[in-house]
Amino acid sequence: MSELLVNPWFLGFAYGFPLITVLMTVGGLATWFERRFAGRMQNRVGPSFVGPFGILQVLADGIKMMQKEDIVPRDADKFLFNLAPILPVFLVLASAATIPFTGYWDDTGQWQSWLMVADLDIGILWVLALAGLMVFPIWMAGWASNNKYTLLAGMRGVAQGVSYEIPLVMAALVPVVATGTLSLSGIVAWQAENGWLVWRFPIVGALAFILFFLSSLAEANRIPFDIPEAESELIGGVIVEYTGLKGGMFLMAEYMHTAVAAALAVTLFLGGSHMPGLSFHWALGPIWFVLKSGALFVLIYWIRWSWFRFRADQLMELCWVLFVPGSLILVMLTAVQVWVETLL
Amino acid sequence: MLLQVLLTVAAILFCIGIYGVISRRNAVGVLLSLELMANAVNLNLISFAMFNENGAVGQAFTLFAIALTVAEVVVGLALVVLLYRTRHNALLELASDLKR
Amino acid sequence: MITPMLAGILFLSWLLIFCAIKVATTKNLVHSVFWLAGVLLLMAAVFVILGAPFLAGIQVVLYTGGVITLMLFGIMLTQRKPDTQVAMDAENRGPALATAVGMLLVLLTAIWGTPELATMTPSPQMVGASEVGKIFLSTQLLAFEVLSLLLLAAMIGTIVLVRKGDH
Amino acid sequence: MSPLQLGLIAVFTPLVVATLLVVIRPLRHTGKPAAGLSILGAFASLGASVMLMVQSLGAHPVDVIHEVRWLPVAGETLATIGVQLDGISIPMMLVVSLVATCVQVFSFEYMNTETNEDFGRYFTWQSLFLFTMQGLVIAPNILQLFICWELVGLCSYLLIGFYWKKHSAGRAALKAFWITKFADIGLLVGLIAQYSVTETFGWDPATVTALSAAGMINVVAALYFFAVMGKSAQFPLHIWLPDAMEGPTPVSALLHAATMVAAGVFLIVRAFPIFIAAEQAMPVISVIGGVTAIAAACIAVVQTDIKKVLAYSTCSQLGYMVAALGAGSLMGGYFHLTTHAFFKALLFLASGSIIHAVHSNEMADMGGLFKKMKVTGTVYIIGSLALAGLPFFSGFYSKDLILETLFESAQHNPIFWVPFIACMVTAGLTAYYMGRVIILVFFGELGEKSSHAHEHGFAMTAPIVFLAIPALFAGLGGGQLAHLYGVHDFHFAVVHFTPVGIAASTLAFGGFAAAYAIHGLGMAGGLVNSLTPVGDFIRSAPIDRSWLFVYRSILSAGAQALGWFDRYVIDGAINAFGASLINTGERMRNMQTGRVNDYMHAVLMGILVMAAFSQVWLRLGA
Repeated sequence: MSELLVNPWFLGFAYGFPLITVLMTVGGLATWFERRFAGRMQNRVGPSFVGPFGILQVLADGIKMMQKEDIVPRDADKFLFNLAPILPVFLVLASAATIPFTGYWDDTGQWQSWLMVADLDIGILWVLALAGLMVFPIWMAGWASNNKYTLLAGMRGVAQGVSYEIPLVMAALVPVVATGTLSLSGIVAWQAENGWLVWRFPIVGALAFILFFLSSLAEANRIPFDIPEAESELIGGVIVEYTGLKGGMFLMAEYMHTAVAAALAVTLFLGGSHMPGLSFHWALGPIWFVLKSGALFVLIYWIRWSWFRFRADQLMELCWVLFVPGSLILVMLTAVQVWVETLL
Repeated sequence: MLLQVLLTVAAILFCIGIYGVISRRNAVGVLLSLELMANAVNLNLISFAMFNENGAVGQAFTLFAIALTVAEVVVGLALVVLLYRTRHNALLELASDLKR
Repeated sequence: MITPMLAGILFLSWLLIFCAIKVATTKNLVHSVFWLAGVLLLMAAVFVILGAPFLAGIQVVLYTGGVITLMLFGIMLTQRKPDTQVAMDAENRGPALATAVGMLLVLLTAIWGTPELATMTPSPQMVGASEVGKIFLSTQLLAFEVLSLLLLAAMIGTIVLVRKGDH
Repeated sequence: MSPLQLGLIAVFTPLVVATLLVVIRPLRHTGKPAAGLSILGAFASLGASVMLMVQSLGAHPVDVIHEVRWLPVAGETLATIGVQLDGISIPMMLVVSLVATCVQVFSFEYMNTETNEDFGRYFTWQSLFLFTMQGLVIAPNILQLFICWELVGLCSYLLIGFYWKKHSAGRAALKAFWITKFADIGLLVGLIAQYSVTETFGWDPATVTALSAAGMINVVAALYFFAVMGKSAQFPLHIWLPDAMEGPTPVSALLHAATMVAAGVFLIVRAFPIFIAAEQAMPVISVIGGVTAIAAACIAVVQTDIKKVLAYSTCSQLGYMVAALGAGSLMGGYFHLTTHAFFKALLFLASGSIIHAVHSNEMADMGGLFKKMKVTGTVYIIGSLALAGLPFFSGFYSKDLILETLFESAQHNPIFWVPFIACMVTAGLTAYYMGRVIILVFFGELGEKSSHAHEHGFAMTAPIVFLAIPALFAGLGGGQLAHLYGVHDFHFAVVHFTPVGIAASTLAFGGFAAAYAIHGLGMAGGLVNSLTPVGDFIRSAPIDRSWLFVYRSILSAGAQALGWFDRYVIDGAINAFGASLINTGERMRNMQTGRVNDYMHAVLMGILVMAAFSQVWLRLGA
C-alpha cells in the first residue's frame, strides 16, 4: 500500500482525474461566486432563484450554453478557430499538475510535500513554460476569427502576455534563488522549514510576492489588466466570435487560470499547505491550502469589482518601467541576502 | 542503434529545413525553416551529449545554441519588419536591390 | 532490440517528421508557425526521454514561448490575411528538393556507415539544472559572458533596426 | 637598493610620468602641476643615476646585465630586451638625467608664457624624451637600442616642431625627422645584416668574431656609422641640425648636449667592439669626423644667430668625438661627449636666458649684456672657455686627449693627419668664434634690444649656475671615467704639457686674441669683410642646395623613369586585368539573381559538395 502511494504513475492517475474534476467544478462555481460577490459589492442580490442561494444557476447556464448554435465565421481559419478554446483549459490543468496540495512533518522531522500529479524536479520551469504558452490561444482566437476587433485584442493580449511574462518569471526566480531548487515541493518544504518567503526574506519576499501576484493577474487577463477583453472598446476581446460551448470553455479556462494563479502564488510565497504549528497530519494540508488560495482568489475578485482598467500604453509602461527592472533588482537582492546568510 | 536513430531524425529535420529555406518565398517562412535546421542541430548536440559521460557540458552548449538561435530570430524578425516597412510586403524576392 | 526508450523516440520521431514536413510545406504561414510549435514541443519531449528535463523546460520557455510568439508577432506585423497563402515558390521546389535529398543521402551515409555509433549506449544519469548551472559559472564562464554580450548586441541592434523615424 | 632596481627607476619613472600625462588629459592641461610632475620624474631619474654612479665608483663596480626573452619564435628567442648597467652606460645615464633635469627646471620658467595646454604637452614630450634616451643608454643589444633610437628621433621631432603653428618650425621638424630616418636605414640594414650573419643583436666578442669571420664587419660598422652620421649630424648629413634651432632653446640644449646627437656617438661607444674590429672603416670614420669638425667650425665663424653658432659648434665638437673614436680611442670620444654635454647644455641654456631677455636671436641686437646679466654672463664665459679648451677647464682635458690620440695615430697611419690637422685648426677656430660671441653679446655698446634685459628668476639661473660646476671641473674626473670605461692605459694628470697640448692651447689663446682684436678693437675689419664671401660659400646653404640638386637630378629623374614604368607598364597590366575582370563579371552577373533563396541554395549546395567529398574521401581513402 505505502509503496503504491509513492508510485508517481499511480499518484498521477489516482490524483489527476479528481484534480481535473475539482478544478472544473471550481471553475463553474467561481462564476456563481463572482456574481454573488459582485452583487453584494454593488448592493444588489445576484443569482438567487435557482437552487439554494442560486447555486444551481451554474447548471442552468451550462445547459443554456450547450444548446446554443455553434457558429464558425465564414472566413475564419477553421483549424485554429476550433483549436483555440481547447488549449487554455488543457494548459491550465497541466500547470496545476505540479502543485502540491498537502504536506506534513514526517517522523524524522522532514517536511514531505504530497498530493500532486507529478513531482517534477523542474516544476517551476514547467509552470512558467505553460504560462508562456498561454498567449497562443489568445493569438489563435484573435487571428482565426478574422475580425478586426479580435485581431486587435489578440495583439494586445500577446503583447501583454509576453511583457508580463518577464516580471512573472523574475519574481518566480526569487523563491528559486532563495531555496535553491526548481521543484515546487522543494520550495514548499523549504518554506515549512525556514519560514514563508513573504517574511523570511523581509521586504524582498513581500515585494516579490506582490509582483508575482500582479503579473499573474496580467497573465490571466484579470482587471486591472484585462485590456484584451476591454468590453467597452473591443466588445469582449478575442472571444467575440465564439458561441455556446466554445465561448464557455474560454470563460471556464479563465476562471480556472485565476484559481491556479492564486494557488501558485500560495505555493511559491505563502508556504503552500504549511501552517505554523498546525501541519501534523497530511489531511489538514488541503484545508490550509484551500483557505490560503481561496483568500487570494477572493482578493482577485475584490480587485476586479472595485478597480478600473488601465489604458494599453499605461499597462505596458507599468510593466517595462516598473515591473521588469523592479523584479530584476529583487532577484539581485535575494541573491545578496542568500550570500550574506551563507557568510553568517 | 538509438544514437543512429536520433541522428537520422535530426538529419531528416535538417533536410526538411533545407527544403523550406530554399523554397519559401516569405521571409517569415524562411525563418521558420531555419528554426527547423537549428533544432536539428540541437538534437544532434544533445544526443551526443547524452551518449557521453559529460552530458552536462553538452547541455550547456545546447543552451548556448538555443540562445544564439533566439538572438538570430530576433534580428531576423527585425529585418523582416524593416522589409515590410520599405516594400509593404515580406516576400523575399522584393529585396533584390543589389542585382540592379 | 527495442527498448522503451527507443520505442518512445521512434514514436515521437514520426510525429516530429510529420510536423516538420508540415512546417516546410504548408501553404498557410500561420499554420506553419503552429506546426513549428508542435516540432519544438515534441523536441522537448525527446529531450525529457534523453534525460535532459531542464533543457526541455528551457526549450519550451525560450523556443515555444519566446520564438514562436515572436514569429506570430512578425506575422501579425507583416502579413495581410491573403498574403499568408503565398508561401511557396513553385519554380524553386524541384532544385530545393534535390539539394535536400542529396544532403539527406550524404548524412545518412555518414550516420549508418559509421559502425562506432551503433555500439554507443546512453549514459544513465539525468542531468539537472544545477549541474548545467555550475558549468555555466565555472568552466564555460567566458562563453556564458560572451553570449550575454551577444544577446545585448542583438537587442540593441534590433531596436536600432526597427526604430521609427530613420527611414 | 640593487643596481637593477636603481636602473629601472631611472628609466621608468619618466615613462610613468609621460604615460600619465599622455593618458590623463586634464592633468596634462593643468600646465604647471604637470610640469612639476615631470620635473619630479626627472629628479627621481637623476637621483637613481647618481646612486648608481656612487655605487659604481665604490669598491665593487656595477656590472649588471638583466635580459628578458622577447619575440619567442618557435621555441627559440628572436631577441631579448633588458638592462645593461656598467661603466659605459652609467656615466651616460648620469649625464642624460642631469642635463634633462636642468633643462626641465630651466624650461619651467623659460616656457611660462605658453598656454597651459602647450606647457603640459612640452613637459610630456620632455619626460618621454628622457625615458627613450635612458632606455637607449641601458640597452644591452642593438635591437633595443634601435627601438629607443627611433623613439628618440620621434621625440626630437615632436619637440623641434613644438611651435608647430609656425611654418618654419614644422618644416624644421620634418627635415630633422626625415634626414635622421634616411640615415636610420643604415642602422636597420646593419641590424639585419648582423643578425643574418650572427643570429644575435649583441656586441660581445663572439659576435664580433663571427662578423669578422664572415667578412661583414666593415660593412656592418659602416652601416651603423651611416645612422650615426644622421643622428650625430656628421658632414654631409648635418643639415638638419641648424634648422632644429626652431625648437625652444631648452630643447636645443637637451638635443645638443645629452640626447639626440649624443645618441649617435653613444652608439659608437656602446658598439665599440664592432667598430674597433672594422679596420678599414675606422679611418674613414675618423676623417669624416675631422672634416665635420673643421667645416662646421668654419660655418660657425660667420653666423649671426647666437643659437646657430652653438649649433654649428655642436656639429664641430661631435666631429671631434667621431674623429677620436675613429682613431680607436674610446676614452677620447666618450670623455669629450660627457664634458661637452655639460658645457654645451650650459651654453644653450645661458643663451636661452639671453634670448628670453632680449627677445631676439640675432647677435646684432645684443651687446653689453654683461652689466645687465652678470650671472648669465659669467657662466656663459666659463662655458665658452671650456668649449674652447683653455687649460684647466673641462674641455681642455678631453680635447687634448683627442688631439694627442689623433697625433699618435697619424704616426702609424698617415691618413690620420687629415683629422689631426683639421682638429688642430678647429681648436683655434672654436676659440675665435666663441670669443666673437662673447665680445659681441656681453661687451661693447648696448644693443638696442638689450637695454631692458635683466637677470631671470631662480628656476632659470639655478640650472645654468649648477651646470657651470661640471663645466669647470668635469675634466678632473678623467681618471675615474677611464677606470669606469675599462680603459687602463690612460694616465690622467691635472697639469701636463705635451707638444700637441701646448700647440692647441696656444691656438685657442690665439683664437681668443684674434676675436678680441677683430671684434673688440675693430682691427682688420676689412679682412673680415673680405672673408664674408668665403663664409657665405661654406655656410650651410650650398650644401643644402647640393642636396637639393642631388635630389632633383638623380632622384627626380629616377622617379620620373619609375613613374613612366608605373603608369604605362604596371598600370597597363592592371588595367588589362581589370578590364578582363569586368568582362568576366558582365558575363557572370546573370548568375546573381538577387534573391536570397538562391544565395542560400548556393551556400547549401556548397556545404553538400563538401560533405559529400568528405564522405567519399573518408570511405575511399580508408
